[in-house]
Amino acid sequence: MNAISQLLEAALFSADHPLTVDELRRLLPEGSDEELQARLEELREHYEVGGHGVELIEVGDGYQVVSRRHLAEAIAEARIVARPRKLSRAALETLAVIAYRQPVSRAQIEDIRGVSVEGVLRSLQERGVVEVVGRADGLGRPLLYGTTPALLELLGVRTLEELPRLEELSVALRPPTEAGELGEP
Amino acid sequence: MNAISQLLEAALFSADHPLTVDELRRLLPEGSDEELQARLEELREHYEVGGHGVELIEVGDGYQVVSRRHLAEAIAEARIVARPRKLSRAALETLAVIAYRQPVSRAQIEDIRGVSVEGVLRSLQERGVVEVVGRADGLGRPLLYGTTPALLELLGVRTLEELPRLEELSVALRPPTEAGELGEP
Amino acid sequence: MTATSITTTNETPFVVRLEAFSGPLDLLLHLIREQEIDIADIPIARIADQFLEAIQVLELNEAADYLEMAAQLLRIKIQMLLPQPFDDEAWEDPRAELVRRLLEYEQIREVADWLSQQASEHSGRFTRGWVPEPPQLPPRPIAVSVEELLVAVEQMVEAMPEPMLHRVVPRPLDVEGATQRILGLLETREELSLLDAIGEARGIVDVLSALLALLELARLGRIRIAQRKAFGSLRIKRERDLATA
Repeated sequence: MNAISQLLEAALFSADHPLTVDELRRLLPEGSDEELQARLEELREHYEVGGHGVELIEVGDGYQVVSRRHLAEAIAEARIVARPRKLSRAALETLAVIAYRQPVSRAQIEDIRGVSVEGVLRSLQERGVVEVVGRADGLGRPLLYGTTPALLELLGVRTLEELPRLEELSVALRPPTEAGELGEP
Repeated sequence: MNAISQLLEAALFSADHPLTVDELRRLLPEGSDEELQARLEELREHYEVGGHGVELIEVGDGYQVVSRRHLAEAIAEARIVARPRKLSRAALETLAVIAYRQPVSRAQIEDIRGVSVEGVLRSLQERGVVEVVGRADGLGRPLLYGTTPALLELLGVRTLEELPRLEELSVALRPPTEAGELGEP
Repeated sequence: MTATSITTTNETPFVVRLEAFSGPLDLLLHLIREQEIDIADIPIARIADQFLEAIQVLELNEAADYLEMAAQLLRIKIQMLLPQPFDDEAWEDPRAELVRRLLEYEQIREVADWLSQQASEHSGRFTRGWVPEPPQLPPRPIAVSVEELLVAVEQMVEAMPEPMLHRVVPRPLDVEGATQRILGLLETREELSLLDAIGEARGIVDVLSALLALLELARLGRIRIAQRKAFGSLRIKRERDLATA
């Protein structure tokens, strides 16, 4: 491993979040972006070919070293790391509405889900995957909610565009009115 | 790397503390202690020989994979270890009082918030969003606090006047209480 | 909540466990899909009855959302019974809005399944568990937005207490307390700044107590106070650490 890959690896092992290209660039002020990309690729391959227990992945707009999925069970069983708590059905549905409709008010979410979402919205905010992104015009100026980069990290995706496109959903029947359709995430 | 070293690497990577021999043993219930030691040695050597940016070290009575010390400085300088942190509820409320009431003394903030704000105030100062802007007349000449230009930058506004006026907030509909009323920014 | 047995027209009744549903739309969709009903032509009278049957076991506090849906179903049922105008073109199906909501909700349900699957797969990739404390750096940057500030204002005003008188209570120096606190901090941390040593309370009494405690501890050889460069900040370390470092 050359000195730059070494530094990149050390940094990825010292950070509690995916490192963005901006952050990584600060590590090698003299290196070009091409060099950075090449070194990251080298590190990724090294983990791959060497049969390491960790891998380099892209999450959100950053790079992150994570342990390999097939080892999770043994590690969790040895009580070394606990798997994160699963989101409830209500939380997942609320997240889905926000992801496809953001920015969206609480009343709009409740309209689509048919239930009150006050509690679940708060817990999604506490978990950091949803945040207030603004206020609507109009009566009462209700708060508008959107998803955060932490959601990308929760899902292990690079952008919300990796969420299923509505054409791909098995609910093939189209709502009778245009207004009912969900926007793209 | 063989399957056991792989598992050890993943566990050492994801654990939030050095792993003791007892904990590592739980990972390979069928392996002997000799095997465990041999695999740890293999992992240590792998990092060493492969010129990795990380190393396997013994800390207290445990094992840990950490970035190599000589790289730590470059990583610290690149300021990538910690990500921006959200303010706590207490900090936000204190900041809000200061933004709308400045210049304001600690006692005044505490009157409004109903709790001691000493620690919160200090951390807001450390983060550079609040500063001492003067001293009040009167008993003890208490310090007066105000917001800094750095806060405006964080909020993405040019002047405090760009903050929404309190009448625009739904709270403005409430009857003001004597001491509790917030002033305009 | 317990299970309800739902009566269907011609087949065997089936059992519905309400806690398995995330809301009235979920329950409704379940009734429709379970009986393989064409969503474009919902037999509203039958579905409304089954819906009411299913929610009989609901407790009052969780019933509101379900009752609202029940009322809507009954309203549609009545509208369906009204004579249709001769001009068929102009007739608007009273079920249209419900169908639209159901389909929209069904999409959401499918996305929720996908999210659940994806999150579950990714949860097997553990991220780095231990990261070093950033050494001697300015405090972390913070992220704050106008919206957050506004929400804070509102929450605060809601919880605003009655005005209180500010009291000043003179306190004696507490060197012993400060000593214990500083030693306690050094149990868990390698190094302290002067501010750390003084602690949260910053009254003149607290500062004096902390300073006297530091001087006494240094004199006893239990800590070392160092300054890396002129006018730099003071660093406080345990003497034992220095010996082994």
